[in-house]
Amino acid sequence: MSVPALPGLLPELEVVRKDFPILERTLAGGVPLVYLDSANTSQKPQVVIDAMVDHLERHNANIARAMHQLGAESTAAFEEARDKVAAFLNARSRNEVVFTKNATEALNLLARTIELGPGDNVVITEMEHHSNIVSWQLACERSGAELRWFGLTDDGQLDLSNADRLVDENTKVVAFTWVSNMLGTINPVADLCARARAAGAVSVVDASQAAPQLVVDVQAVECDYLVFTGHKVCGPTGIGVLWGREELLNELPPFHGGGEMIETVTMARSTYAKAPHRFEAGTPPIVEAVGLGAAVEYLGHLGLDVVHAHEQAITAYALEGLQTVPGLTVLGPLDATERGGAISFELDGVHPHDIAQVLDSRGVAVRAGHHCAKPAHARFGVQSSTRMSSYLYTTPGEIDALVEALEYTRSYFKLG
Amino acid sequence: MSVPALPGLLPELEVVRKDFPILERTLAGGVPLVYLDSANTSQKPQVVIDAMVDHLERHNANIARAMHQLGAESTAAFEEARDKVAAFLNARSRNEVVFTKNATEALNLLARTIELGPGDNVVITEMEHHSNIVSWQLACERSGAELRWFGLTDDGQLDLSNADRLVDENTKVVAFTWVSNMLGTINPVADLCARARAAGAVSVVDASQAAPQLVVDVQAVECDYLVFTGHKVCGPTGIGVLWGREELLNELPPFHGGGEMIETVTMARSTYAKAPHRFEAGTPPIVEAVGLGAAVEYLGHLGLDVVHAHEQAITAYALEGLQTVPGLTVLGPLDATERGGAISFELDGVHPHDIAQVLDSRGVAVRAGHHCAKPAHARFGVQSSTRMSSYLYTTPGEIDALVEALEYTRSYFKLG
Amino acid sequence: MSQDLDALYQEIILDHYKNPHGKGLREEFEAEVHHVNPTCGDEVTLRVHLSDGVVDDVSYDALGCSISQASASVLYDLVVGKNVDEAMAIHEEFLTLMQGKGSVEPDEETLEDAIAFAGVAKFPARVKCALLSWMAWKDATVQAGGDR
Amino acid sequence: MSQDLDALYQEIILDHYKNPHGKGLREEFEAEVHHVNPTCGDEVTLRVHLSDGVVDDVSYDALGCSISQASASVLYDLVVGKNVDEAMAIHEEFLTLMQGKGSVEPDEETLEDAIAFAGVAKFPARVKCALLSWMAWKDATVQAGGDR
Ligand SMILES: Cc1ncc(COP(=O)(O)O)c(C=O)c1O
Ligand SMILES: Cc1ncc(COP(=O)(O)O)c(C=O)c1O
Repeated sequence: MSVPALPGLLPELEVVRKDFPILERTLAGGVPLVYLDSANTSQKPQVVIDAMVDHLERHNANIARAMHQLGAESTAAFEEARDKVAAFLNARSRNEVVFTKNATEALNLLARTIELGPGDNVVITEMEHHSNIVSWQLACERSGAELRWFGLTDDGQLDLSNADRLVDENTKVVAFTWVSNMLGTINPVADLCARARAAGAVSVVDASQAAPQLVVDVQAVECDYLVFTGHKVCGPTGIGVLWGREELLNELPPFHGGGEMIETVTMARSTYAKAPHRFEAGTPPIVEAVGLGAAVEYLGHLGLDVVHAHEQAITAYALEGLQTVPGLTVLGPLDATERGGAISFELDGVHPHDIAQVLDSRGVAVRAGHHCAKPAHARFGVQSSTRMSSYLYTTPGEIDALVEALEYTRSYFKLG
Repeated sequence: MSVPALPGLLPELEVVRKDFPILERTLAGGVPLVYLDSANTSQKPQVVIDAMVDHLERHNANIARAMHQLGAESTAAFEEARDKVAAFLNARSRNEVVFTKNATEALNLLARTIELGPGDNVVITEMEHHSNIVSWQLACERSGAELRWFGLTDDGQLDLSNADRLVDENTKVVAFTWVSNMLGTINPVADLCARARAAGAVSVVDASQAAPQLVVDVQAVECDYLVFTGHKVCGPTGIGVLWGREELLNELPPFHGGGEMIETVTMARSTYAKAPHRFEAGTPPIVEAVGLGAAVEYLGHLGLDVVHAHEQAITAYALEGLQTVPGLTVLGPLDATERGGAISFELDGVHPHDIAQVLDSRGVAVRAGHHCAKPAHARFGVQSSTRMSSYLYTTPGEIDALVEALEYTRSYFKLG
Repeated sequence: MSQDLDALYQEIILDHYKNPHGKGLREEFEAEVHHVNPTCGDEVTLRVHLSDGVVDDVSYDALGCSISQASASVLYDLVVGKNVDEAMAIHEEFLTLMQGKGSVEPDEETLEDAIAFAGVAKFPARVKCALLSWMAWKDATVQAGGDR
Repeated sequence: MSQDLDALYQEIILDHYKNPHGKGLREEFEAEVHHVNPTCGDEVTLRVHLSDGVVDDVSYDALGCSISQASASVLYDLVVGKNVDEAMAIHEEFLTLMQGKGSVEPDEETLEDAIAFAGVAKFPARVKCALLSWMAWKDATVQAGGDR
C-alpha cells in the first residue's frame, strides 16, 4: 500500500510498523491484517516482547523478598518499571505509582477504599466505561451514598449545564474518563478536577484511552487519582496502574491483605506498609511490569506528542472517509482535534455484528457491540455500534481498506 | 556435576533441565546458578515462554468482546487455558475456574464476598501465609466476625486437639494451607474439609505450595474453594486461580465491577453474569492464562506423581545433608514423606540474611526472612529463618552445593 | 473470503432476517423472559404460550444481528404447533449443531430451515447470537411449567 | 566471589556485630520507636535521650543480621555526645553513602567506622539492613523534639 502524504503522520511509519510482529500476519484466505481495534487492546512492539522474554529466561525471581542475585535483578527490573511509569505520568514521586491487574482493578481499589457513607455522593458521567460505573454503583450500594452523573449533549460532549448542582458539598468523588472509548470525546480534565477540588471532593481520572495517545501529566491536570491499563499502551495484559497523590494514598486503608503489603503480622492483628506496597498484596505482576516499563519507554522514544499528532491525522482522514459511505452516521464529535482515535458509527440497515463479520472476511478488525459503554449507547438510542480505533501504527491505506470494506458490506447486504 | 543415583529422581533429569533456559545462567564471578528458591517462585520452561511469545506476536487481541479472527483466536486460547486448569484440578466444570491476579487476590476475593457477620467465626491456622491471614483479619474487622486459629505442635503439625471446640456451629469458613510454605508440613486436607462440612462451614484450601508438587484433585479432597498461583507452577506472574464449586460461586455477590462481569448495565443499576465471568471484571490476564495453560500441560506431561516422587527424593536427600552441618536445626517435620519441598532451618551463630548472602556468593539462591509467615516463625520463637526449596529441576548435586556452601558459611563466620 | 461469508449468511438466513416469522409480542402467554448477550448487548424478550403440552405460540421482540434475528424466526417456525417434548428435542438438536464447531451434519428432516445455521457453527463468536432466542425459549418454557 | 563478600563483611563490621557498642535499652529517654524491615522481619527498638540539644544517649535492642546490628553500634558511636544538628548531618551523610550504589566516596573524618559500610551500598538488598537503626534514630529524635 502506498501511503498518501498526510501531514502529521508518524515519521518513518513503515519502519515503526516493523516493530510490531503481528502486523505481518495474514488471516484466513491469505488476507493481510488491518488492525483497527486498538482501543480494545493495542499490539505489542518487539522490544516489549523481548524485554519480557529476557526477564523470564535470565532474571526471573520473586521480588523484594529474595536476597540473591536473581532476586536483586528482578527487583531492580520491577522497580525500574515503576520509575518509568512515574516519568511517563510526570509523577512527583515513584511512591505514587501502584501496580494493579488492569484499569478495572485500579478503579475498584479506589471504590473499595475511599470512605463513603449515607449523605455522601459520587459523581460520574454517562460516557463512562462499565468499570467506572459498576465499581461506583457497588460502592454506593455498600455505603448508602448516592450515585449521580453528568449527562451528554447531542454532539457527545459532557453536559456541564447542571454541574454546580451535581457536584455539591456532599460530593466525595468525581470520577470520569479523560477520553471516551465509545464517542472519542476528550473531556476538560483540568476543569473537572478543579471543580472536584473546589467542592472538597477527590477527582478520579480514567486515563485508559488517554494514556495511549496523549501526553498525560498528572501535575498539569492536578488530579488526585488517575488510572490506566497496560495492554492499551503497547504493554502486556495483567498489569494496570493506579496513580495517586502520595499523601492521599497513605491515608487510604489497605485493599487486599497478603504478602508485601504488611509491616508486621501477628495472628490477632497486623500493621501495614506505606504506598505503593500497601496496595500491592501478593506477588505482583513482575514480568508484566517489565513489559509495561519497556512499553512506556518505547512510547516516550517516539514522543507522545508525535503519537498524538499521528492519531489526529489518521482520525481526521478516517472521519472524512467514513462520511463518504452512504447511510453511515458517526457517533460523537466530528472534529478530529476534539477527539481521540476511537470512532463508533452506525450503518443504516446493517447490524454492527454483521458489519464486523463482513469486514473481518476482508482482514479488517473492528469492534462491534456496546464497547462496555451501554449507558452511552442508550443515551444515543442505539443498542450497539461498530467501532474502528487506530493507533500509532495505523496507515491511511488501512483506513482506505476500511472504507472499501464498508462499501462492500453495503453491497453484500444489498443496500441501494 | 555427576548425579548420584537416587531412587525416585525424575527420569532424564538432565534433559528436563534443558527445558529451563535460566538454569544455564552464570552469576557474578562466573559461578553457576543453584536455584533453591522455587517455593518463592518457580522457573519457567521454554514451552511456557514460547506459548506467550507466540500469542503476543501472532494472536494478540482482547477476548470475548472482539468478533474478528484475532479476537476469536485469543478468546479460544484463553478459554482453552481454563479447560487445561479445570483438567489439572479435576474440576467438574470449566465454569468453576476463575482467573485472578495471584493466589492472594483469590483469597481476598473470597474474604470480600463470603458473607460474614457478628457471631460468625472464621478458622485459620498458625502456619498460614500472610495472604491467608490478613485477608481474613480484614474480613473479620469489617464484619464483626471472630477470627480463630489452629495452633501448631512442636514438630510443626497442626494441633487438632481442640478442633471440635474451634470449629463450631458458628463457623462460616475454615481456611488453611495444604502444604506450609515455611515448615513444609502437608496438612490432612480431606479431613479438614470434612470437618468444615460437618459444621456447615465452607472450606478454603490454599494450594499455592501443593499445586506445584502434588496431585491436586478437588473432587477427591471434597473442598469448597481452592486457590493457587501461576508463578509457582512454572507459569508466569500476573495470574492465579480461584476454583470453587459452581453452585457456591454463583451464590457469591460480585467482587469487582467492570467489563465482562455484567449482564446489563444502566446508570442506575446493573445485573451480573454467572461464574466464572462474574469474578473476572476487566481485561483478564490473557497472555498469562496462555502461559499458565502451557505450564499445567507441561506438568501434566511430566506427571504430577513423578514430580512428587522427585520432590520427595530430593527432600529426603536434602534433610540428610543439612543435618550433617553442625549447629543446623530444621524447622518442621523431619520425615520427607510427610512434607513438601520447602525446608526452613536455623544455623547457630549466623543470621539468615548473612547465610543467604554467603550462599549467594557461591551461586546458591535461597530465601532468608519470615517467608510471609511471621506467626509460624513466632510460634517457634524465631524471627526469621533460611529456606531452601527445590523443584522438579533440582539435582542432588545442587543439594551438595548447598551443604558445602553452608559449611563455607560457618568457616567464613569463624564458627568452630 | 466471501465463500466463508456465504457459508455464514445463507440465503435462508438473510430471508428470515428480512422477513421474520412470528415477530412481535402477543398477549397470550404463561411466561416471559428477557435474555441478553452480555458481550454485544443483543437482546430478546420472549413469551411462550402453552396449552395441553403443546407450544401454542412463541412471540418475541428482538434487537440484534441478522443471525440472532433469523434464528428467532426459525425457532418460531420449528416449535410452534409441536408438543413440548418434541420441541425440546429439536432444541437439543439445534444446540448440538451450534456447539459442534462445524463438524455436526444437520438433519433436514427435523431442523428444516435451521440447517442453514450449520455454517454459523464455524464462527465461535456468532454461536451465541444464534442461540440467544433458543436459550430464552427454553428458559421461558421451563418457567411456564412446560418441562414437566 | 569472596572478594565481594569481604567488601561487604569488613572486619570493622564483624567486630561491631560481635561486640556491639551501647546495646540495651536504658531508662532515660524522651522518645522510643520500634521499626521493622517488613521484607525480612528485622526489628529494632530504639530510645533517644536528648538534653540541651545534645544527643545524650541512644539505647537500643535489635534483632537482625550482622549488617543491621553493626550499623546500630556504629550509629551509637557516631551520634552520642554530638549536638543534634551535627548528628543529623552525619545521618544525612550516611544516608547518601548507603543510597549511592557504591559510587559515593565516604569521608572518614565524619563517618569514622561507618566508612566500612561503603561496601554494603553495592548490595541493594542489604542497604535496608544498614539503615534500619538510623531511620529509627531519626524518627525518635524528631519525636523527642530534637529537630527544632
Ligand atoms: C502457601 C502460600 N499461600 C499464598 C501465597 C501467595 O501467592 P501469591 O504471592 O502469588 O499471591 C504463597 C506464596 O507466596 C504461598 O506460599
Ligand atoms: C475508558 C476505559 N476505561 C477502562 C477500561 C478498562 O480497562 P481494563 O479492561 O484493562 O481494566 C477501558 C478498556 O477496556 C476503557 O476503554
